[in-house]
Amino acid sequence: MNVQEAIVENNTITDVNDIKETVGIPLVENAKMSMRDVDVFYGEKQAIFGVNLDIGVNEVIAMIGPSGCGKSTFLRCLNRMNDTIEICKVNGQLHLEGQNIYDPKLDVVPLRARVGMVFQKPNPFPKSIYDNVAYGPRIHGLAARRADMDEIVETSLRKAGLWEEVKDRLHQPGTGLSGGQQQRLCIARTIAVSPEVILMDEPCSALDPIATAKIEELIDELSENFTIAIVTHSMQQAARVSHRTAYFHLGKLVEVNETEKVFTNPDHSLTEAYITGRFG
Amino acid sequence: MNVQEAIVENNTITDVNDIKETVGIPLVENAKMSMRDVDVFYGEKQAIFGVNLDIGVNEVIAMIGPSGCGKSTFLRCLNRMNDTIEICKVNGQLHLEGQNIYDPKLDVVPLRARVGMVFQKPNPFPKSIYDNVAYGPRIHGLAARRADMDEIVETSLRKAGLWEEVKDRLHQPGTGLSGGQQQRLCIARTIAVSPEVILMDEPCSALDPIATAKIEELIDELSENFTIAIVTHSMQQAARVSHRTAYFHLGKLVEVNETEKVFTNPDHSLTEAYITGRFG
Amino acid sequence: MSLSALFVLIMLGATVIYVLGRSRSLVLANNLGGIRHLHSLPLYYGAQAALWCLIPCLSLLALWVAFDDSIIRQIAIQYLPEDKQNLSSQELALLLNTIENIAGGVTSLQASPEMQAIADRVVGLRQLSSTILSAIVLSSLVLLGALGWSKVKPEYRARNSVEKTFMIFLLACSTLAIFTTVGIVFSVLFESIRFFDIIPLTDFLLGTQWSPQTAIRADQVGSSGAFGAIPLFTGTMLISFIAMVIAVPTGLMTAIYLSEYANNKIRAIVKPMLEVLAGIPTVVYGFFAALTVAPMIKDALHGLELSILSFSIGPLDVSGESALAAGLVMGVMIIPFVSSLSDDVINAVPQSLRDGSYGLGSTQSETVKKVILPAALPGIVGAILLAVSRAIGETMIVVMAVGTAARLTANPLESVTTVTVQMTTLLIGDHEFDSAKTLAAFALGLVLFVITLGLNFFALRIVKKYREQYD
Amino acid sequence: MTDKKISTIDLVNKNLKKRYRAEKRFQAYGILSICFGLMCLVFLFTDIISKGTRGFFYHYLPIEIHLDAEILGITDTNDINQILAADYSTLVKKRVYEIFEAKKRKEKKNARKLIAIDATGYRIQALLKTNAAALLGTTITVNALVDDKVDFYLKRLGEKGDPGTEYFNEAQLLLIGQLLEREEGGITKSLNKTFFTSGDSAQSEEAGILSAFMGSLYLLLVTFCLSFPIGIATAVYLEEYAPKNKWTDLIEININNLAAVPSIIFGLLGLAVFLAFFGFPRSTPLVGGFVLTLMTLPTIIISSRAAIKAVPPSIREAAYGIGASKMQVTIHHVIPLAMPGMLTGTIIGLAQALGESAPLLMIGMAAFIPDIPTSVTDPSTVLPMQIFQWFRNADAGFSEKASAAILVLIIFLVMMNALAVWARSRLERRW
Amino acid sequence: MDKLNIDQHISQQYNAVLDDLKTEFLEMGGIVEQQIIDSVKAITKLDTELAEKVLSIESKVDDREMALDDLCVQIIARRQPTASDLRLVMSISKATRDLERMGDEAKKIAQMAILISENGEMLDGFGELKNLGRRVQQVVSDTLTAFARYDVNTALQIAEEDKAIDEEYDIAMRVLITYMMENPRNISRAMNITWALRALERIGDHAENIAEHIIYLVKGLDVRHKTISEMEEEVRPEK
Amino acid sequence: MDKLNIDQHISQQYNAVLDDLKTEFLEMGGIVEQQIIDSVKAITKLDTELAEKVLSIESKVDDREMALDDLCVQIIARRQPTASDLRLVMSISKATRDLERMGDEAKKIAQMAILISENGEMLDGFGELKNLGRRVQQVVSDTLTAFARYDVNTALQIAEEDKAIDEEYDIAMRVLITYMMENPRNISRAMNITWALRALERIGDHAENIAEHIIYLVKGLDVRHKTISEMEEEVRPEK
Ligand SMILES: Nc1ncnc2c1ncn2[C@@H]1O[C@H](COP(=O)(O)OP(=O)(O)OP(=O)(O)O)[C@@H](O)[C@H]1O
Ligand SMILES: Nc1ncnc2c1ncn2[C@@H]1O[C@H](COP(=O)(O)OP(=O)(O)OP(=O)(O)O)[C@@H](O)[C@H]1O
Ligand SMILES: [Mg+2]
Ligand SMILES: [Mg+2]
Ligand SMILES: O=P([O-])([O-])[O-]
Repeated sequence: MNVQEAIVENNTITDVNDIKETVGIPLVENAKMSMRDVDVFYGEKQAIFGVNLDIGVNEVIAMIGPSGCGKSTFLRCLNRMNDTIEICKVNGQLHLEGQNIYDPKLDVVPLRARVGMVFQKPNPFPKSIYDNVAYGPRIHGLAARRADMDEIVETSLRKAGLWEEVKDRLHQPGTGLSGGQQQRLCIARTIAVSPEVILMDEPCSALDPIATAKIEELIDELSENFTIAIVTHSMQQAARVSHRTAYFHLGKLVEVNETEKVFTNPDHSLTEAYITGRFG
Repeated sequence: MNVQEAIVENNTITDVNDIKETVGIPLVENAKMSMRDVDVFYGEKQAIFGVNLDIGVNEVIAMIGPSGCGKSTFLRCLNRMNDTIEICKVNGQLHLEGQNIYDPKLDVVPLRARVGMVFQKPNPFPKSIYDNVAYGPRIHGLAARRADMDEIVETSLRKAGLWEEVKDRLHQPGTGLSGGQQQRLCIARTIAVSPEVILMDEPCSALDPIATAKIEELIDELSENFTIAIVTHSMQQAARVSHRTAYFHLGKLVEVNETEKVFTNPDHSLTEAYITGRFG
Repeated sequence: MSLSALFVLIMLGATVIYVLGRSRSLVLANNLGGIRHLHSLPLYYGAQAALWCLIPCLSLLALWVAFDDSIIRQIAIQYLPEDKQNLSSQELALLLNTIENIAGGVTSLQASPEMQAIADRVVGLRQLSSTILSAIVLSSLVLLGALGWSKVKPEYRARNSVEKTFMIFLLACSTLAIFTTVGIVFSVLFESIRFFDIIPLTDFLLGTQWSPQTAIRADQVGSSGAFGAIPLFTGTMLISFIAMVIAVPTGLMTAIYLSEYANNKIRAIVKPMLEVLAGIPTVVYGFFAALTVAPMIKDALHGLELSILSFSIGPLDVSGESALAAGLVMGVMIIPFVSSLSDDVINAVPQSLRDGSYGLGSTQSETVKKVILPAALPGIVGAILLAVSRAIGETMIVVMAVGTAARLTANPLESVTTVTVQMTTLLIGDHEFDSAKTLAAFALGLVLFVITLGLNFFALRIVKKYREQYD
Repeated sequence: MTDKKISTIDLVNKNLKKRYRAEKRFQAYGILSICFGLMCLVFLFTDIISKGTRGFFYHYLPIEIHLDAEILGITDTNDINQILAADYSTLVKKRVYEIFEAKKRKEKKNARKLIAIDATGYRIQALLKTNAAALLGTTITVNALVDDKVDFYLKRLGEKGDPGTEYFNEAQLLLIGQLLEREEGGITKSLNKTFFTSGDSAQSEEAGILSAFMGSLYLLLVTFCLSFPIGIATAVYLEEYAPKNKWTDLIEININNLAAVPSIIFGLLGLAVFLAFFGFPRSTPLVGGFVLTLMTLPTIIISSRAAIKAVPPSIREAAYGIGASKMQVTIHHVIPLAMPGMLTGTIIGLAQALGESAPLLMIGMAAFIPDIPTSVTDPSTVLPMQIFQWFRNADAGFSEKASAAILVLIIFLVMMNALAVWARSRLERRW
Repeated sequence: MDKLNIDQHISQQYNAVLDDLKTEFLEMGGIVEQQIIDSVKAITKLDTELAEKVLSIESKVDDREMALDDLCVQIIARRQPTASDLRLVMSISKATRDLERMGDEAKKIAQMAILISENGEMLDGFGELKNLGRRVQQVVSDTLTAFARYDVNTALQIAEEDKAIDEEYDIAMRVLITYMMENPRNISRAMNITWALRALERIGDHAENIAEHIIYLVKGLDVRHKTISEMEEEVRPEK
Repeated sequence: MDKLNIDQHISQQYNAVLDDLKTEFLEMGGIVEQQIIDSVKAITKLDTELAEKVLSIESKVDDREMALDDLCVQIIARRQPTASDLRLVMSISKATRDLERMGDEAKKIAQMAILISENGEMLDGFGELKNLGRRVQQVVSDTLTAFARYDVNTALQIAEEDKAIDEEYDIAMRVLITYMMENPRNISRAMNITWALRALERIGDHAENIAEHIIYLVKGLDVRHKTISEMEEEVRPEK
């Protein structure tokens, strides 16, 4: 008998259709965002099936799962970035501090100011470093005077751990930075509008290990002030940075648990199979 | 005192300029390829400094190191792919079974048939799966008749562990496969000309963990018949697949050792710092 | 044998040699135990053998055709009587032409017997030449083919030599662009220099009077009028300006709307429809401008009293060949240049930048104005500069819709003339290559060339400087 | 931190209205622009079509005419020279006078002005050329062409301001009126076949586009055969082979620059190089093709280069990695993958060449050439040139022909594009 | 991914290496078990030859221990095991130590056997020694089987059995002390038996440790320093 | 990357967590050390109160052991440590067990102290116990310092010292057996002292184990089951 078999003896769900409910602790008290019965469709095709999840205040939650399981789709629901895809349709209750995100009357512009996003590939605007960071505050009219803007830019860059590296060349193009610095610039840009939640979709997949380590370090620091949801393909990364880990499988949320628990003793056999590299 | 400090007490080389010689076991008996005093220049800029390295028969050697340290450059010397970059100049002795690769009289075409290459992003030709695999044998005239070609295609796909998945759709485009399948197709295409050495430059960096695991498994199997040199950014991957690991740093080959040794007790403090995530 | 027949024969011969070379290599391969024992694929052996005879034969043919006429002419001159051999070169040319005509069988000419005799001998020479050519070419075809075939050996590096030939062919093609530029420069330069010998450069560039047709100063030798080019350039600029005023905002906004706002269906319909505007020949636009737009403008505006506040400038005087009509139509023609090129560059702006902007909570127009346009700016500037040089160089619209009266004015309702109009009017039908009038066209051509060169140089610099900022 | 957050959102909300108004305005500009462009297109096309279709038709007056050998002066029906030189106009004139019952000099003159005498004569000549022996001496019915002014007038009957009336005097208008009222054998309007089957002519009634059409065809053929291979070869050399040095920079700058050189300057080049220096025959599609080749090459080269650049380097690397040689990589992978883009460039270039006229003016393709060319070395004209010529002709009939020729040209263009788009879609592959 | 092949890693090599690890561990267990059987036999039958054999095997066990530890470190460094894989590696890394200590104790028993047999004569207390030896042998054998089968229930029984062994040891000790008091001249030899008894008791303790590792491995629960009832509660919460 | 900042991970949290691990380990070491000191004092001074204190602390040590083990597993699962980091984690994971066992032995000594004091009277052999106690205390303290400082030289000395302790233990045992033969009535109490001596010896052994882990941690060499001279040779090959 294999150790796996021994472990799954009482837990024989291996067919994803049998997954009825998320195991572990999907719901928390003191939730910043809470999602209930979320379904997402691309045209006819359903990509997310009845997901229930809370994200706590100042928590880092990692989402992992095989390719195409719907991690990005779910993440992009949280600030309605899915609106840009025409055929995408979202059902269910998604709340940010009690306010329904998908309320048709709700305006996405302030929503996205509250729930910022960082993307897979660093995408600084082809402007100066300063202007990159100042872009958000400028469009939202957050700084009345030049001095205010300077301050916002500096604090944002500081929080993103980039200030020391760029303070002497704020007016050089942001695209001239290295990949890792660019990604930190994008994070600074997001922080600059002081969002409450930051969504990150595989923020390190385009970076080398050293730059990745720096971003991970940054996520750690940011979690003091921000709520962070991060999608990652690297299980090791999820293990390193997150407080809780959510495992998606074919559009369903199979398990959410404390990260330590997920990586040492997950509750669901599918999670176990994925993180130990037993899929195939 | 830190454990690191204790360890490096007698080994105080932290400045890369002091690196004179590769530590560990860069040279082996029974070498398939052997490189001596290899320098590579991009125009004025030197990218590789006096590298000495042997690659043994049917060995998997992994090359790791920080971004820009010259891993790819060195790898691409081994089948003269660097010829396509005009400003690139290679000095030193590079031998494949005693034959000088950089002999000006040597024809690169048969060389590249002997030393095949697999790239970072899966790059199947926009042709059918069959034609993708058959392309190499065709240009090298390896199959006299159609039946021979069929056989080559089948065995190559089998060796690449792709046959079962594609045997019913050999004449559909190779670009319609998933990322991981595409990469295995590229490997099959390389195997089809029955090279002796396969070079892989970050072959899994565009793939998800499951596809990556399959490629790693494949590398394992291939190492029975082929000599493999693999560049990877993932230290874990290097740890998993390779027999020996070479650590490059700013163009110098700092350490080559049995993989087990490198990842549990490397000889050089720079290697130690890199693999334990202490750079910054 | 006629030239074309010879050509076809050479081609056939080369094909045969290709097949022979290829099969020989296959036979060799079979003896050795497989193609892999050959240095190259059979295909290359065939190609190599074929090239071996094809290239010399074709060059021989080309050289022969290029030189046999002049050689025969020289010989024909030898046949002429002594006195006629010493004629001036022009008269000699005339005489030779006559002989040619007789030889060619133009019966209407009354040929003197001696001329007839010479003509007969020329005809004889021609036949001889053609026979010799055929003989030489065919024999060398066979010989070289055999040589090429015999070179087919397993260790022969056929692929390498075929590839070398291929590369030389490519290289030769690529130099054509340089020759063209050199050709352009030289074809206008000498005439321009001759022109500037007659009319000083400063007069040409700074003069405000342009009337090449009428003689103003009768005492001036070889010239018939005034050659101050300024009115032409202001006219060109006026029309180009009107065109750009129409085209740039329309084109740009169209591009933005199509790529950022419109859904795919609308885009799929509207874009090609607008591109039709670019495909319509300029004569058509000229026709349209002259016959439809100009009368319309005249009807609509003529006599209209334009009053600004209480200040009236009196009834408008609209010329039938107003700059406005040409400018408008040219503007419409240029819209798709601006829109399509801008659309391409806007589409090339990576989606990730848009995502980045939306992710921060910006509206669509903010994203366009603050992120996409700046990112696409170099491309857009390039597109606009291309459109400008297109407008400056445009000929047919203005030739058809604009007058020839050179006038220094900024009023779009008056008639003006442009550089290109003057060039065509000066050159058409008049082949007197020495008059200042004709030469002036070349001088205008030169200046136009220099201006567009400058513009494009500028555009290239801009595009180069800002290219790859994103990515 | 918390009160700062609150103020952030408040600030965002405060500015929202203003931002949305700007958004609306911006969109409106876009829609307006598109509407303007489309309006222009619609206007242009309705104008061209409304004018052009008229040119395809003509008014005819069917007349019975007795082919009198005597008047014609034909004695031997087998002598082609006699038939060609026969006096058809007298025959036609006579019959016309009879029809209009013109007796007096003035009446005769009025009547003569209403029918295109010479053109009708050519029609009879054409009939006789085929079967002189049988027809001579019989009475046949011929569709006599009305005069082009009459045609102009008739086509615009009922329009505001009665355009065309100014060409005629009272008597003539009366005669036209009579003709129109005739029950049988009155004026008919039908397709103008001559327009498609004959070359240019000094008489607008007889002028056709065939020679220009054939000229354009030959010109395109020459241009395509030269520019396509040379363009691709150049692009391939520059992208795949050329070392990046001063020399290739020079070539690159040259090509980019040539793309924007005014076409008329290419005309000057053709004039100076091909005609004056090499002494090629004037007005031939061959020389025209040379000039247009030079002109379209940059377009083809630039788009081909873009297409080659768009071929992912990974494909090349893959092929090199297996041991393909440079030529194999180029021929097996790069060119096939870049072919759609190359074709696009070629389509655009050839369309430009088809519509181009300015440089051809310079090499004499504007000359009056009624003969239909049969090879690339025959003097000929091309469609746009023909349009330009007719446009410049003061004769009212010509401008109508010009419109019709424009329609033909545009149809030609559209068909060519459709062909190329079809070819391209067959070649297009995704990677 | 239609059908989940849940019991195999994608990497065959990883499978092989984990399998190796387990096999090596069980083999080492086998050697130690034999050592224990032999040493108990040696001391009860005063068979010095057997005792010598036990001693000679000792270094083999030590080598195995080092090899297994090395393997564990390598697996962690090269494979980054998580969840059950990680627990397997960690359990084995710890249980190896227990096996090695069992081997040590067996060695001690063998040494005592030699010492006693040198003195030549049978003593009282051998009955207890035999009994305890049998029980301990049984518990060691059960432990290894439970590990091989990842059998949590047996593991719990082993923990209970160890308590019983401890009690039996106490009784044996008391008997022995009484004997010593009665035969002070034989104290020195009796002490040897004491040490042997003590060694057997330690072997039982180590078996219990391994049983705890089995529970950790299978259930992910750390039940060390818990009473049996606490253990049962944690392992089978539903009951 | 001009200047290598070799002693810090990029991840501050990783640094912190490794630091935590070491600190926790040393703290646990401190507690155990105190236990040992107290228990030796209790048995030599027959101070039952102190002995009770030692017993009461035992569960704290157990908890620490479990916490440390959990931390090690978590670090391996979440941080994938390699090289020196991995060796640190693995050494601590193993050394923790030794500390816990030391604590157990201290507990035993304390229990003996209580038993002996219940019987009320001082015995011979206490001198040996005192001596051994002192030495063992010293060796434990040295071990912890060596660990804190990653001091290989001290680690080697500890290994040597343990051999000396073993010899002293043997002598003490012989003295004790002689005593028992002479005073059979006191056997039961003497046995208690035997156990205490035995416990001290075991503590010394565990200290040596920890010293071996220090060598493994710093040098990456596994020196278990080696003689001192072999060890020295491996660790300082140049000498
Ligand atoms: N724009 C789209 N239109 C249609 N289907 C889509 C679209 N985007 C995603 N999908 C489908 O939705 C499912 C979930 O996709 P999603 O991108 O969320 O996966 P993911 O977990 O982020 O995968 P990956 O790890 O590869 O990024 C997939 O089956 C995918 O094919
Ligand atoms: N084509 C090139 N021209 C000039 N310099 C180059 C070129 N390619 C690489 N280099 C330089 O050579 C050095 C080594 O580059 P190389 O690509 O080999 O690094 P690498 O180790 O593969 O890095 P990565 O992990 O980012 O792939 C770098 O400093 C790089 O900037
Ligand atoms: Mg995704
Ligand atoms: Mg690289
Ligand atoms: O090794 P132990 O002291 O636990 O028997």
